[in-house]
Amino acid sequence: MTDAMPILLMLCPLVSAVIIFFLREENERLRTTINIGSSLLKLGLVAWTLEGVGRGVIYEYRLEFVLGLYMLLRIDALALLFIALSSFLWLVTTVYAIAYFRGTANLSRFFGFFNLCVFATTGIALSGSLISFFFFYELLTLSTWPLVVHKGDHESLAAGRTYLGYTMVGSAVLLFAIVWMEGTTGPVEFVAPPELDKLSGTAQGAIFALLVAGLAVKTAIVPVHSWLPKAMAAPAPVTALLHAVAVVKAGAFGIVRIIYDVYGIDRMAEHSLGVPLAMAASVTIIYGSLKALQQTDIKRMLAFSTVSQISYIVLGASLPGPFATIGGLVHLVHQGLMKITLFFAAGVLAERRGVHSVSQMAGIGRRMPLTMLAFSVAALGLIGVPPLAGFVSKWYLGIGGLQAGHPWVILVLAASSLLNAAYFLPLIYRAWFTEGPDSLEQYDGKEGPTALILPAVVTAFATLGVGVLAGFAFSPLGWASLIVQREYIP
Amino acid sequence: MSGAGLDSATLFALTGAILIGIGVYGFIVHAHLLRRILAFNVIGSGIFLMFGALGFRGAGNGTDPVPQALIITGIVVALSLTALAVALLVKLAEEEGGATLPEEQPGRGEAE
Amino acid sequence: MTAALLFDAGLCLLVLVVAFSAVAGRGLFGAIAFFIIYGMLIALAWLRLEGVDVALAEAAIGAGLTGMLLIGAWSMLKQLGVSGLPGGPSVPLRIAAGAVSGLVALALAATVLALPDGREGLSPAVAESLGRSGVDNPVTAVLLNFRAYDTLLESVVLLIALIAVWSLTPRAVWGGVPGLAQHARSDGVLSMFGRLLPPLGLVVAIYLVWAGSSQPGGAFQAGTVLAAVWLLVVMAGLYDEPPASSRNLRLALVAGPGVFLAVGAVGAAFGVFMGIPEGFAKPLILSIEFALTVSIAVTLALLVAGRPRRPA
Amino acid sequence: MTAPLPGAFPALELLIVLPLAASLLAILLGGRLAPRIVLLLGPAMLVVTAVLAFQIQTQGPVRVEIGGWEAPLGIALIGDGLAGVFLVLTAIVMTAVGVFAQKPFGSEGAETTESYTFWPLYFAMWAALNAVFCGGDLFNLYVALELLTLTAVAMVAYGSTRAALRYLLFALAGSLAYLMGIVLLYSATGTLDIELLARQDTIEATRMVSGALMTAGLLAKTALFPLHGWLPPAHGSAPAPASALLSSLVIKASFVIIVRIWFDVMPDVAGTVFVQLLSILGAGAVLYGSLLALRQTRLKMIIAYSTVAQLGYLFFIFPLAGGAAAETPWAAGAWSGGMFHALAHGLAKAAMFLAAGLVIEALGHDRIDDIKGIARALPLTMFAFGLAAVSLMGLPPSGGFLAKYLMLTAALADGQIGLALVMLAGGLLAAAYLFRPVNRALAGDYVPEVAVVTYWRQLIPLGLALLSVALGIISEPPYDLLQVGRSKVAVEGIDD
Amino acid sequence: MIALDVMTVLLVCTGLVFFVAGTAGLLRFPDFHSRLHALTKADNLGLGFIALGVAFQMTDAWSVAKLALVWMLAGLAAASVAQLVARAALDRLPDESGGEHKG
Repeated sequence: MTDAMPILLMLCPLVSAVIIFFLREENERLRTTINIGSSLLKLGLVAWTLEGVGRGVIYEYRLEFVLGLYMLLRIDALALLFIALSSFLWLVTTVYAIAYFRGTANLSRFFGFFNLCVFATTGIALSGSLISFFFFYELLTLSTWPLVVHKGDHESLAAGRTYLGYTMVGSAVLLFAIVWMEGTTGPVEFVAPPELDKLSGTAQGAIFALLVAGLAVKTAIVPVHSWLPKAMAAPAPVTALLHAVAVVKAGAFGIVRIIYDVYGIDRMAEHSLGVPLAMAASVTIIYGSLKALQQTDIKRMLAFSTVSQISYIVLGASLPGPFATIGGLVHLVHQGLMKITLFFAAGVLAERRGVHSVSQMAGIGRRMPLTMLAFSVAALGLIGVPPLAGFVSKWYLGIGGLQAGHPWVILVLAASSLLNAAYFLPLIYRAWFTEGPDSLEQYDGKEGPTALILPAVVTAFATLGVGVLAGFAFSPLGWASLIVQREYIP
Repeated sequence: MSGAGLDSATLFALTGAILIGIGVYGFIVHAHLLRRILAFNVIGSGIFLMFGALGFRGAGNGTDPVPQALIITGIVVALSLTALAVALLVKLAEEEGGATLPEEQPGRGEAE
Repeated sequence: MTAALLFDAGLCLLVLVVAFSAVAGRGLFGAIAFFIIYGMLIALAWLRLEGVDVALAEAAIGAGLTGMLLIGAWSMLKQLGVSGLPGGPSVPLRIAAGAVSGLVALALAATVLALPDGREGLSPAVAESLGRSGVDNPVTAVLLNFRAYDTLLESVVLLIALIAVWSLTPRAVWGGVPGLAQHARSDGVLSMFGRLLPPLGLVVAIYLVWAGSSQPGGAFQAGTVLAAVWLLVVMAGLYDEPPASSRNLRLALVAGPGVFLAVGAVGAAFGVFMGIPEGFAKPLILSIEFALTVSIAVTLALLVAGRPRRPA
Repeated sequence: MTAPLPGAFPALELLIVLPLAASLLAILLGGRLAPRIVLLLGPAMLVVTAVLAFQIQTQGPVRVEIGGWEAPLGIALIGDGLAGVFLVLTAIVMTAVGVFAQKPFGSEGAETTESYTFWPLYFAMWAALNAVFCGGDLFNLYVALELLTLTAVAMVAYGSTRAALRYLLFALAGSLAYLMGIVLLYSATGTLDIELLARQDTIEATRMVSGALMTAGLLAKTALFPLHGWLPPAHGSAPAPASALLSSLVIKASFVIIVRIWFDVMPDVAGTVFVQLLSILGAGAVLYGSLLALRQTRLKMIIAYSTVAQLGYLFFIFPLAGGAAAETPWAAGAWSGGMFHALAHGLAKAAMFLAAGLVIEALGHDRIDDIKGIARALPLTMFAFGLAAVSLMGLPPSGGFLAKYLMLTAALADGQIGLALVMLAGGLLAAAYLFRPVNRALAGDYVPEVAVVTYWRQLIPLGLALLSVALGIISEPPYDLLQVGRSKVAVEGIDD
Repeated sequence: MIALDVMTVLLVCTGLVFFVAGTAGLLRFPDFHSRLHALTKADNLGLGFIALGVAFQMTDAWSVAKLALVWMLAGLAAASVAQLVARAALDRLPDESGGEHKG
């Protein structure tokens, strides 16, 4: 049973993707059932493995390709954290997407690639060796590109082109680094760190820099982040799942893997590789928030805020010490929940009320109470207002920074929280406490189909729940500390 | 000259080498395709002459039969290629009224 | 002995002069004429090298048919007005080409001279297995038994060359009669010549095939003679070429390679691909040779005639 | 006769006899029935190739002494791993293209030039390819190569006479150089059989000159960088099924002969200078081909220039072969990587040309600026094109990626950073010039009106593209087959 | 045996003389038809003599017969070709021959 589980987890999205690809456009009902069914099944499997990994069971599967190249799928605690998040959000986004796209063209193609992309994300989480990680990392690019250009109009094609341009170069750099390392140390597995001592100090540093540079593209760290705001041209469900959860998190997850499972904490400290990374992350945090401040279009603002939020994870991972790591890992989940709520809400506003820019938000609270409630909860969470999720991760990151002997981290966190407040609060204020123009009246009274509103509300509750119930063992925080505990005291 | 001294076999082999040189000169110099095809045939017969001459074993016992067989095969293959080249050249002349291959943009003919 | 060497030297010099004027000559038709003479001289050289089979092949196919192909092409190009180029190649190009070709010739000559002498090649091996090959002429033994696979592929090459030439036919004329219309006077010299030679040609061809097993000769040389006879008959206006779509023409084309392949396949079934059992090697080889001769004759004749041009 | 044991079953000989017989039959039957032969021959050949692969895998390299005459006198056919893998590739691509070509070269109505002459050429090309891949005698390879050139030139002539003539001229020059090499080699060593030649280690100078001549000739036929002038117009203007065969199989034939020469016949003669020259030309091909592909306006010209580029990769096996030192066994994969690249490229390129053929059938042209929205009209075809593009770019999970990975590891383990960078750059450039048409095909929101393209014909390129991707996943069997009878030089490296 | 060799040398020499005469005719004669005349007549006779000369060297009768066949064929071919070339020349060079001969 222990080696069947990874295969089952992988097959869920793959099988549904293949079936949906060959479905006719018309049989809407069949497609929806497959979509929902497979995501529920996967969520169940994740729960099952959650309990298993908790007990210390190791699930592993090895597919031998050819001399020196094999695929290793391994479920460890870190993988499960990412899978749990992605499966839950996949279910929610599927519901949202089905409602959002009701009646539009070539949906078989969309949902086919949608499931393929989830398959790639699962692969990234489960991969037990560096080359398997690269395998799915590339597959993710290929499966997300058709989603970005789904609408086929000029902006989304331009967005697709830049997205490809950045990611292709990034993957070339990543492949070069991986092969350079594996050229001397042989295939690299996460469970047994490779004998990096064969490589000279500078070579190790150079490889680390290249690896991080390759992953930085998807993590949207400053110099290589501009594809993310441009990719907002894609339809809402795409931006929600992919750019708030799958694509961006894959990069961050990769960096975490490299730091903890390839190099290891002590080698990082010995070659002081962590500091430059932390600096880059901090710069991104500040820069992202500043840019978000200047935006008028809601979705671009959210995109820039994603750019800065993801770097929290990188910051957490790059600082030595357990607390920072816990902060980084837990933020991986929290940021996902919060950001997806914001994107859902923004999508509903744009779809139902044609609200795109910040100025149009006036008085929207009265007309779209539930959506705006979810939006506000998530926004406050991002700012770091207790007891929401954002506060928990920022709190741990702060302590971690102190513990690692880098007090300036506190400054960065504080500054970014202030900036978050600076661009979110006026939005919330305008939505709830100002009188909107009467032009909004002619929309029919109802806020929108429940299937469109419900996802945002559910994820908002999750943000609240995760923050409040942080103490539980199976909460993201609990799970993150379990990971760190296994990491530091093997 | 070192090697086999100047017996007739070596003489013919050297003639073959010079023929190849002449043929290559013709193949490069001329733009008119019919002359290049002619040069191609000169080179071919030069190569075969050299092949046969190198297989010549003294006046009495003739040339090594394996090269002879290969040369006969080679001559027939050369004829087939020449026939196709000539047919293509005539068709090119009929289509485009030219018998040379100026190095301009590749053919604009659409497929099918 | 020096007299023979002197003759060879004279012959070689003549060959080189004729070759050079064929390649670098002024007019195109002159070049082709020189090329045909060059072919004859090369055949003479082969006689000096005692390669009689090759001499026959070179004279018949190398000089004869290739010459006819070139003359045919020249006449068609002349009608289209593209038979000559105004300016000759520029001087720097000539010098460069001269240098390159000189270099090539020198390198090859040096390599030839560097070869160790006293090389036996494969003649002892051929002599030793000649007895089991079913024929006495070593060249025919190599062609049709030891390296029969080469000859099979080569006969397919010839056939496919014809199909390739036919593939250039414009769609409107497909299935038509190959070559240009011949208009010779029915009572003229050519038609008399055309009536007189064919029987003799037929006898010579059959003799060549039959003798091929013991003396120089063989399918290819005989096929060429038959093709020449057929071309003469057509040019004399006595018969016209069969349309490309006629059934028995296709049968004749496929006969040679077909029989050859059949023998090979039967051999493969008994474990030795292309294996010719020693028991009845001679009759088998002869039957292959006769079939090949027919096919080669028809293919060569149609190759020289060119693609179908006139509706059937 | 009881079903012969796989051991005794003359698989290799059948692979030569069957297509030749089919070619003769096609000439006999005429344009109306000839296209139907492929429906019988295709499956039969696939079965025979499978049996051969099984024989090679279980009993080691198959050696057939033709006519019962052993090596120096007779001709031998070598059925080792390399031959087996390429024979399988040929069978698959040939069958797919044969079924695809039923329509353009079909026989409904009266017999036309194309419907009659295409099929003998097609089967003869198949026989020639099989003869080259398993040929064991250098002169025999020459005759098979000429048969291949004849059929290839004739198929290009369907599209453009000028391109066919330019191709023929390059091929003529190439075959003369190759013939000259054979003459010198035979005169020096007294044999033309690859296995016997491998045992020769004397007369180094002559063998080097003849090796150089043969390689120069074969490079012209493989269209490696400086000698590639004929390929784009020829593959670009030939009809789609023909260009698919040309790009994926025909140029690989002369490449396999080069591999046989430098890995079996005379590995000790190849100096480092020669090996470096090949790698430089290969790198030039990758960069030059890709840059030119970026500037093309027609879909088939992009694919043709992409062939010029992808060919460069194949020649990286010469500098990279070897590196099998004890402590880095995984770095010895360059030779197999190169062969995998040839296979993946063959399948992907055939899929791409067939897809382009369908686009031409649907729209009447393949100008990239005007194929807006074709992805909606022919979803399956463009999906096949995209999948094939993934394999060409060397992105996981495709066969192309596996090949690139093996070669990259060998390059970095061997310290040849330059080659590694060229390979990566080639992958990126391939992404650039291949996503351009895919982008254009997805653009626009209307569905262009197109001539009807039957559904099952769109499945052919899709099947080939899926195979090319599957090569990266189910890569165990082809890899093991490839190792059978592989020359030890492939693992220890050429430059002595 | 010497007599046979002497006969051969003599005959071959006369043959050569005729060839030289033919070639001189080719180079010296003014117009097309006379050159053609010289060539066919002289060369054919020369060939006959040489064939006769060589016949003396032959050992068996078959070879002599083959030589005779060769000479006869060459003569036939030369005659026919001369006719055709002359007739073709008439159409292209009307001024030289004066009268209008229908081909």
